Amino acid sequence: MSTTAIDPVVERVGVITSPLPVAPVPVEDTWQKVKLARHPERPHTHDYISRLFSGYIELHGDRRFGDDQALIGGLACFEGRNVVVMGQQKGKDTRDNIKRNFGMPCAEGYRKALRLFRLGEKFGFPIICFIDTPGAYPGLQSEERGVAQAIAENLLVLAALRVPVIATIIGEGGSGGALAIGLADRVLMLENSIYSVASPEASAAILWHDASLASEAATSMKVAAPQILQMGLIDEVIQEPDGGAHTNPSESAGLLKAALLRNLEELEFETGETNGGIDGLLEKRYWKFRSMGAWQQA
Amino acid sequence: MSTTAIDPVVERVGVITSPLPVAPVPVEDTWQKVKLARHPERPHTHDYISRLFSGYIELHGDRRFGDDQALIGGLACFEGRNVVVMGQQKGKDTRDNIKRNFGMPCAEGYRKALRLFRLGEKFGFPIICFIDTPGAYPGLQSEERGVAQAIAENLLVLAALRVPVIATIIGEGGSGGALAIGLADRVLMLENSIYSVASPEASAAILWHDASLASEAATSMKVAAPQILQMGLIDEVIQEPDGGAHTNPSESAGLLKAALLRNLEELEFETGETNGGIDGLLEKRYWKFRSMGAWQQA
Amino acid sequence: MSSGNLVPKNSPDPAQRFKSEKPFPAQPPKPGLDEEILWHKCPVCKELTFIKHFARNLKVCPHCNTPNRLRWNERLNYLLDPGSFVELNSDLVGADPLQFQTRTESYARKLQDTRRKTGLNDGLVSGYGRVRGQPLAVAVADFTFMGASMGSVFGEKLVRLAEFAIKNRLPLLTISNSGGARMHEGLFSLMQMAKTTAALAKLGQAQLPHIALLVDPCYGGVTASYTMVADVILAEPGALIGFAGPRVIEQTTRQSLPQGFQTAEFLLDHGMLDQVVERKNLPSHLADLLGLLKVKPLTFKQAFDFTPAFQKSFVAPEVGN
Amino acid sequence: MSSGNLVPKNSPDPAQRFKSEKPFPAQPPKPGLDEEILWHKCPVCKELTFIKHFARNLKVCPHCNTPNRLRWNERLNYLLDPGSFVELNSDLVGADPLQFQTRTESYARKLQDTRRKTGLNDGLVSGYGRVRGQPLAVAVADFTFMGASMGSVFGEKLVRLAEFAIKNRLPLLTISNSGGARMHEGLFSLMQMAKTTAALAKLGQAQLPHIALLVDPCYGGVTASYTMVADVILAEPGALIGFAGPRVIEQTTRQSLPQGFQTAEFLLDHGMLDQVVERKNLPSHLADLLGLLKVKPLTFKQAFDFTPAFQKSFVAPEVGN
Ligand SMILES: [Zn+2]
Ligand SMILES: [Zn+2]
Repeated sequence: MSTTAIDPVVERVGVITSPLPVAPVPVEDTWQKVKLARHPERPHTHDYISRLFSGYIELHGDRRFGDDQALIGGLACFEGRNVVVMGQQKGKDTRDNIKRNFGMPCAEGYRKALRLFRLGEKFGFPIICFIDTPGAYPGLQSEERGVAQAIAENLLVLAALRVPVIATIIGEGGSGGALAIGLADRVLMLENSIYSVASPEASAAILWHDASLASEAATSMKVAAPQILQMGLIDEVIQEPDGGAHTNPSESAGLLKAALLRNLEELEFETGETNGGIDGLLEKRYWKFRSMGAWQQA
Repeated sequence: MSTTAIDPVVERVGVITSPLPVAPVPVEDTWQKVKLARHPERPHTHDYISRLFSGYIELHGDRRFGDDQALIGGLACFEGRNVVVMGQQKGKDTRDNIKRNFGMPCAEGYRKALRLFRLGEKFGFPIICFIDTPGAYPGLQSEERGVAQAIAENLLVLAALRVPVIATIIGEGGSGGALAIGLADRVLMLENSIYSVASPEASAAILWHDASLASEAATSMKVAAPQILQMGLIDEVIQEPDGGAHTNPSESAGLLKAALLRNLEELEFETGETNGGIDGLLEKRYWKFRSMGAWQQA
Repeated sequence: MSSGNLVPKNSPDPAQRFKSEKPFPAQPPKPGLDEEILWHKCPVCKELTFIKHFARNLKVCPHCNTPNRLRWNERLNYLLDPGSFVELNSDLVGADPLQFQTRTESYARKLQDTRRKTGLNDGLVSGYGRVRGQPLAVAVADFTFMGASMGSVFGEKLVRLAEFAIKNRLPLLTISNSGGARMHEGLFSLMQMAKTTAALAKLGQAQLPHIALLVDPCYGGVTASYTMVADVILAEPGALIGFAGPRVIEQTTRQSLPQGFQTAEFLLDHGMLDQVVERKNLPSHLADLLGLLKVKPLTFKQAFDFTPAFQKSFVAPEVGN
Repeated sequence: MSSGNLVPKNSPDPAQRFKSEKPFPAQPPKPGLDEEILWHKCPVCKELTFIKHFARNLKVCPHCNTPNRLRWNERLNYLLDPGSFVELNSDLVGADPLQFQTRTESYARKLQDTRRKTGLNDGLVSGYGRVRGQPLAVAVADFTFMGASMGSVFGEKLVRLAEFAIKNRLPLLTISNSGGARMHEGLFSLMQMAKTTAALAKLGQAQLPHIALLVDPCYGGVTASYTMVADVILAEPGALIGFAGPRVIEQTTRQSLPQGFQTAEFLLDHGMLDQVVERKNLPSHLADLLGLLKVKPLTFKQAFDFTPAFQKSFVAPEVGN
């Protein structure tokens, strides 16, 4: 770089994540996690909303085009405080899954989320997101109405949203469709959930043009919660009952609730006026994601 | 009203418009104005943009659904300052009118306007709106995508938009479809333009179930610029060349430009930091519309 | 609004919209009147219901579940805690700013007639009260007053109520049905859209929630202003809600409209509403919503705890029927 | 991004996307190489064009008007004032955080090979320069580097550039084509969407404009993050732009896709783009846009008038070809 009066700024960037090598995991173990994360009886967003929150009132619609049933949300009370809660919603059975589009939202789903973000911000309510999606819906209508734009706008808005945001991956966290409600002050993962840049099948198709190599892709990409924690990309792994969340949904909900409450209380403390307030929160949120990456100088 | 600890506030409202009776105008005179306002050769939004502004770059799309050709807008330079300019666009001929939907925007047109409002606000650019529409498009798709919501949201956003806004009715100003870009710090009207709660035909249909009584409706509703100025609902009437704007578009543009510049300079002065700033501007904008109405105590 | 000439569900002739609706006597109800009309005939399914059962069912047809139109006082009776409503600004009346007069019609005379027939000074009643104990500011439109069209008085009362809510840190509930803007006040009516929405922008800046309840029918300037920017938008089942009325759309576009077009359920599908709520569930639902929308509960509580006179101020409402 | 597996227009085999593109020699261009390849065959219309005419036409096919893909340096050569480009952070290279290794593939080796073949350290080149005299920060993706997929280096360079723009009060131009997120860095790649968009939120708070130019092809995480929230979004004619690639959509939904699906013109119709701009008009168009997006010109002018060293800092670019 040539000497210049322009301040290159970048010299001052020093807190970059330099993850330790994450130990490889056998393919079978990773695939076991993927199967657990997708287990049909695994509790979904609404199961946790009804167990963790009181007085949940679902709100509908993006006020622009439609009401996407693959992403639900509304107002609720969480341990004495009003919050906005939302998440992708997978179906309980085939019929419900068709209604829910298998938890794959379209543009209007993410715009409903955006409306709820703004509602929470307006009234100072924390935002609680549950992530459980293979990804945003890859379909004609989804493209026509700009699902990419909708995801991008959510990221932009979340980056500066003036209330605490907590996201928990409760099952599958796939691609930008997960991140669109996952740019949060705290990102938690249930023990048997997965989080990945693309679904294992899509990753395998992209990497090797062969979706059947999904288990290998998932293993190479290190999609399991403990590995992601070790890479420094999430804040906490929440324990599940032995055998997975579906074996004891109520115990699982209890563990999730405790983790949410603890994190929320910490964020509330941090945003207290003597501790940096909302501006401090936003600065921390910025640096949290700003620091994610791994590279070296040539 | 019963005595109560609740402060009724309303006692302090005292600047309500109490318009003087506006002298009646013969039906023929009003209808002549309506015909001039709708004259096919009358300059439309784009004519004024190209004559009054330099370097106009049209921006497209609402980033949600579509690009409504009935409402155009973009960035331009107005006498040395960057501005956002927009307006409903009627067609030059039948083919163009079909493309422009006769100047009747759908929801996506108003959402494009909203995006442009926000763009101007972000960069501190004044907003210049040209109103020329019989009204928002009354159609199936328009309703499906919430044209009412789109208009309402524009009103909400304009009411608090942190840049100066000037709207000029250059031809027809019909219904909420006009007002959606007309909640402005200054509202001007060209001499032969009309502004009404509904188009004369629609008004007659509503009032007497007979659209052929449009001229009578227009007359009773006092839709001509000088009458509206007298009622205190607009700020200024801009002179047109003899015979109407279409007889000499360049003279008409010159008169419009002078009026816009004067009003913009006044607003810029008012929003100077020693003169109340943007907060002062918003307070004035609020009271401007807050004061519109006529009633009596029973 | 051009959309004012809607076809109300219960009156196929649009000219009907300025006349009082069937379910409500043209005169304010007198004692004994209910007894004279023993049966209610549903305008939708044509079934008869014994009038007392009908009233007990909140004027929802027990056969087809259609919620019938309510007058302002019926609605508040069904919704608010008994005796909690206090009306504000009831003395405002229209002023005929255009001196609207044609060969056949005088706005001044029409106003006078309508005031006498409806017992109201205009189509919007505003005040404050409680739902299940929770205080709120409330405005309710009465369709019998010139189709609850929005003119200067409607707008002014709503804005004053919003300002009242800000001053007293109250949430705001608006219950709207309307044919649109009041033509007889011309551009003054259009400006009420700007005025009311601007007032709600202020309410929002004060972090106070606005809940809008849309009831059948709701069109034009009312839909395209304060209602559709509410924080939470509710509607009664089957309510017709839109910008332009179906007849205008069909005439303008020659499109044939789908079954269920512009019903509350249609709007819910298209993302414009939060919920469709049955009349009988409204009080509890509103109370739940108000509970969830409370901001900074201590500040809010203080505003009331420290104004004990407020408690006493909830006097018996001027609600008949 | 699941959408990474798009079908680039010019290479029907998706596996091609990690190989270098036809129009560009696999090795960095050497002197005399152009003379050896005398004719360019258009991948769309198959017509031949004499290579010097083709280059003079900015690599737009004179027969069918298709803009061919450009390498980063060609693009900047066509766009920026000669000698005005200064590269920043060119020394960042990928770090293989997952130690991505399968039976057939090692990310570390692939990175090394690609660096050697492309002469680049990663798929995004960032720096500053001038368009028709107007200074700006600029980032340009190079599809020959693993499909310009967005991994840690791409994200970091873009964020540093945004921060650089904020510090120096410069507008930002991003020129993006990308297959999506870089799979080999797993979740690190996904997080670059959050990171880059958050940096652009800061740029916006600093009232500095971001203009995004989308060129063929642009998919996945790049479309769903920083590009689509730009203040002004431009695209080259015919560029394919989307979230998911057409093959994924067809396989997942069994929908047949309409003619022109996901072209720049399709996106313009659907309200997602501001303008489709021909390559030859880009410099003047960008200069006009930058002129119109200038905020508080005095402050802006100051930032440059008072840093005369800036003028000198525009050194000859490291641009070959
Ligand atoms: Zn019935
Ligand atoms: Zn060709």
